[in-house]
Amino acid sequence: MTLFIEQLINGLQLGTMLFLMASGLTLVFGVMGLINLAHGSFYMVGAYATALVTAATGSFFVGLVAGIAVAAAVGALVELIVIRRLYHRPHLDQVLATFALILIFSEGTRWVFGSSPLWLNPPAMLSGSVTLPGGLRYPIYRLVIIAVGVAVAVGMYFLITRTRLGMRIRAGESDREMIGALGVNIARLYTLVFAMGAALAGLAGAMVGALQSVQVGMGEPVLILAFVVIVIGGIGSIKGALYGAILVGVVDTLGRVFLPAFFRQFMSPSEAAGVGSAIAAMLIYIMMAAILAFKPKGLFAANE
Amino acid sequence: MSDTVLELIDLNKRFGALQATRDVSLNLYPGEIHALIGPNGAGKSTLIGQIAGSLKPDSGRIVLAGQEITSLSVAQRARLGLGRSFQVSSLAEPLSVKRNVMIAVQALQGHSFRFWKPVQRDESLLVPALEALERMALTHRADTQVAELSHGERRQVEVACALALKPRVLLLDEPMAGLGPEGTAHLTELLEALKHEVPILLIEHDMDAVFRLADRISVLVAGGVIAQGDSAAIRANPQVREAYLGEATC
Amino acid sequence: MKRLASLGLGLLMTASMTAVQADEVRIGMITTLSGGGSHLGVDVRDGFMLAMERSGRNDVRVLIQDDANRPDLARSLSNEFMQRDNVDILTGIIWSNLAMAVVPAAVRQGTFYISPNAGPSDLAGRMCHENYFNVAYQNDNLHGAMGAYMREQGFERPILLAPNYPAGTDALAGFKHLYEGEVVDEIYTQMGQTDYAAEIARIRASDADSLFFFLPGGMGISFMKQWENSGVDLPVFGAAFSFDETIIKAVGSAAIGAMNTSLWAYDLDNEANHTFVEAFREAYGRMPTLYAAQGYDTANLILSALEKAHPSDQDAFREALREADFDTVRGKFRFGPNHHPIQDIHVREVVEGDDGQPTNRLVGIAVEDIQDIYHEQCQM
Amino acid sequence: MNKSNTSTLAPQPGLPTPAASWYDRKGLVQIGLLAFLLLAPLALYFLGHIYYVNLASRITLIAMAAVGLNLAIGYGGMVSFGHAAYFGLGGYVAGISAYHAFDFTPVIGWPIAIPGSDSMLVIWLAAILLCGLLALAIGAISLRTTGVYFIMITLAFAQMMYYFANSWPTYGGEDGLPIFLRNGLPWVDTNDALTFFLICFGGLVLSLALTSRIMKSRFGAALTMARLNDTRLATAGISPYPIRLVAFVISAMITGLAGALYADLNGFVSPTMLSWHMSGELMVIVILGGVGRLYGPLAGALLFVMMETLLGGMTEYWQLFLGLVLLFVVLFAKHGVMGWLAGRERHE
Repeated sequence: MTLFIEQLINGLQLGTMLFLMASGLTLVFGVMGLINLAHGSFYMVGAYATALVTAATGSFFVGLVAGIAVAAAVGALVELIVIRRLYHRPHLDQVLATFALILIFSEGTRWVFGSSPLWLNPPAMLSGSVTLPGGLRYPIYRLVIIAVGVAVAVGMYFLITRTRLGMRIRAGESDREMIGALGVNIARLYTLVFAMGAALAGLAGAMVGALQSVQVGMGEPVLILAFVVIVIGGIGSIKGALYGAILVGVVDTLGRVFLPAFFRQFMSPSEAAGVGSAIAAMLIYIMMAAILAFKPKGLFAANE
Repeated sequence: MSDTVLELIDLNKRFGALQATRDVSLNLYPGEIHALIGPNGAGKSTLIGQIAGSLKPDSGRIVLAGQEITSLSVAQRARLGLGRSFQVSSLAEPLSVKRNVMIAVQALQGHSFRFWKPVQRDESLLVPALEALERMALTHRADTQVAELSHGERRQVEVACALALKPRVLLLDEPMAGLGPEGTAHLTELLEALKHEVPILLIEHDMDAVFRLADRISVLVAGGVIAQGDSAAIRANPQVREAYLGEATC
Repeated sequence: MKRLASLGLGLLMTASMTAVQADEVRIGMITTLSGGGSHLGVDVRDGFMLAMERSGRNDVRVLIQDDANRPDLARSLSNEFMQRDNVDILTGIIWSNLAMAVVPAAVRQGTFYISPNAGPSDLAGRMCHENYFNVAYQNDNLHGAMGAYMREQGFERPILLAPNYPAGTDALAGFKHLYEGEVVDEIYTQMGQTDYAAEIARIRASDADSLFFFLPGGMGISFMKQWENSGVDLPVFGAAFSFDETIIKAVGSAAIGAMNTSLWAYDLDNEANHTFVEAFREAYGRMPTLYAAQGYDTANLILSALEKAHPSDQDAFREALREADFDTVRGKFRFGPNHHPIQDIHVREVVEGDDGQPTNRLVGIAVEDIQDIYHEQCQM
Repeated sequence: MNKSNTSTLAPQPGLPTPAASWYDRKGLVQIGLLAFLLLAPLALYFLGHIYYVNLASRITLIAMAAVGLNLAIGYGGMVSFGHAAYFGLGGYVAGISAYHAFDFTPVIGWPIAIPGSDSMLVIWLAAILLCGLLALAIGAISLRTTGVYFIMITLAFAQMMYYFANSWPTYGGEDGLPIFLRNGLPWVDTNDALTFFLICFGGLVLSLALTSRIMKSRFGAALTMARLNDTRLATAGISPYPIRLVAFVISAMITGLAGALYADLNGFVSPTMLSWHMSGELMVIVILGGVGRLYGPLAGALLFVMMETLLGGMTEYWQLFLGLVLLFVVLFAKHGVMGWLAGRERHE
């Protein structure tokens, strides 16, 4: 039972991390109608900046702030140079252009920083594990990731419902022409929203980079997962991104753990492990296909 | 009942708290033009959506020529003889006028799973399409790209597309909008002649045209039909005057 | 580094233009220089080119191309080398799946293939070929040796972890073959997985007394970092693939204490190795890795055979390769009947180095003269 | 949409529009592309450069796969991000069939024994049929969605195939499956590079002709209308869904056949053929060449593979430059290579 709860927390943690990625992606789509495959690149940029600054200053927190700032700045720059030319283009052009951006970012990073992974560890005060009520030992850093994810979710809720910027974002989601008529500087709003999405991805990359390896191409698997999340949740919906992320995180984690155990009931352990993990790998895609088959616009479709 | 072509029975449709259609019953007889009027936001578009099949009513039934069509798709209804035009043009802009009409002819002739014979040389598609255009006096525009047409011309092409289907019922959504006086006069004349072939359910803003053309008029306010009758009766109806004509005489 | 890279580049540019000298030897290197896992390819290339440069021979041309870790591209490049550039020898491939795409066809067409890294079981067994030589290892060598070592050290309940793909299942099969005992559990992860919380929880919940894992590249880095923070306290064992100098620098302190099997260590005490490590550090300004050592040995094997015969005399050249008459950085080296090495596998421990960074230290020998189990299936 | 050159050139109403003549600019570009693809390898073959013949086969097959995808994306407006599924399935049909023919074991032992085959004709038929079936199943579900959802659900299905192939050990998993002897055809030697190239070239020409013919037919008219305005189509009484589904299936069949040939060209099939990078690459080629242009995939494949080969030979950071070129094309050459070479497409 504790094992099950621990795995549930693991799923939750994976989910909150995915939410950081997915919320930016879905925001950019909701407000600007843009499919951004290069979102994973900001994740990588955030992780690299954090690793480099942490190595230079010795402080993870300084590195983290730098990582977010650099990701936001790179995001704004990319928006100004490339992305804003794509808003009125078909999705197909957006996919190709941002696919090209992935190549440019990945290979550019490798050119500058080499092929070897960089070193980045969680700060000493956040490493190790604690005992939770019920006798469960759990890594502190992962709890911190959950906390950050929850904080971002709450922050976004307030931003969107209670602030001027949020009002404009909502206006932008429901009617792109209208906010222009309201006298809002759309170009600036778009740059801001895009940079915000990039910053969130950078935050995710930095947080996760300390737990995984900081290397070229680290954003790609997360990107695909984040897309699965926003499609399941309903593209453009922050709420959908939150629920989708947690659903994907939990289903993926539990599938990986319990499917092999399930197949062991009627197969040899080696075979069960193989078949179980093969199906576990396909599980979230199966789930996504099933959800879209019944709800073609995702669970929480925002108005298109 | 026996000679109604189109019949709506107690239609209801709700969007959240908004009752967009409330107990609407209507019918259309052969040889008549039945006009549907109402102020903006009265629920006309929602009602048309339900008749054409893009929206499903929450309750109620729709019967076309004796056959219940309530749960059929847009395409199935079209095949059963429901022709319609749109308020906002729904033509394929990059294609020629001719090609837009030919699709309707193609549909009428049966299935589209013919992969080999080029449509360009297919007289059986071309001739009826040109006939439909001729009725709308648009023959000279047959090879023009739709994108180059004026608003009024597009409306006319829409009607031509609907005619090419050889429909049992025509559902025309504001066909006069955007037409100049000359165009309006021409279309009015045309509909006058057409109604003997195909009964028409006309949704229209142009009150003059409505009062001149319509055999019967239904007035829709806040989702419900508040009055029904001929021009004179509607003009005289105090409820209608108050709810509608009083504020928006044109 | 730059100099050698541009050397390779220059060679490549001129290759198609210059007329072929009668006795010039052409070597085509297809390796992974971009995309995932490119640091392995870079190391193999650098080790290989170091040996070439030190040999001072100017009648050997090395053409280098990047396969971007894609089998179809590797296959196309091998055609380019064989059909356009008329290379005598192919080498360089890092990954088993790319080797499977390139090698069987290449050797059948009469080109020699000398593997500096990948050693899939099929190429050692039923698909072995007289023109195929592997200088590195058969994929199971290191895992099997660790199985034997852990048995010998008295571990009784190991739990195993590997990605669910052929090299992963082979790794665990190789381990179990020489471990010869019951294992608590086998856990398969997804290829390219980055989060291991679920797997670590399962390991914690088991009653294992030790962990053996095979997670190459970034997967290993992620796993080790998360392992350290999990508070699970089991001794960790693995193969050198997860513990090369580049990777443990990225892992940091989390790697300290892990034991791993390797066919080479930079502190292996022999003349050739001292020379190699010195020369490599001087040329590239970084510590050589296992892959660099393999690249270096591969080049030296080829050079030693070239002393005796030209590859156009296929039988003589093949015989010269078989003799493996070169100064290996491993101390000793010979080929088995299937042209795969029979070699000692060493055990290294990750310790804190003088600069505070983790580094590998040689502990001892896990298995002497290990030979893969597939040679019995090989009919040449 | 563009308001160029249509009405002034239009013939009298009532008369059929003459087919685009081969000697106008577009026709010349198309003939030129095909001729280059055919004649360059022929010449090089007789000069003894086998490599370039194989390179031409590669270009041809990738172009053919993209012709299939173009039918879905360009003509049908269905932006599939999962066509690698069919490309890879076609490849695996060739690989698995050859594997069993080599081993003399049945592909399926139960309920009826199906033996392997090393005949290309059998393999092509099987690849086309199986890809059609797969596309029928995937399309039936995916076409319920639109827009980004469609892009992502097709990706999801391709990912399922990818992970399945990656972890299913029987046919090599991630290591892939070698084809030792290239599959054969009666009377010709498929191992000869030129013969094989000519087979591929024939496949490409056939798929181009098929696409062109289909798009001029009633079905093509309906598909075009489904892309441009599906409300119009439905209002006319034709359901867009079955039209799209059939087009999707045909598209997958063409891509699948290209995949089967591609596996034979490489003598190898692996899950990389099913990966999302492959889907992306095919999409890139379609867009690069010009979406919805008949010869766009050919132009795109020529440019893409040549860039890959040339840049790859020059620098290990070639993907960076590839990215820059792609970005440039999207931003500044909106209608792709064909739009640039042959002018904009016009509808009659």
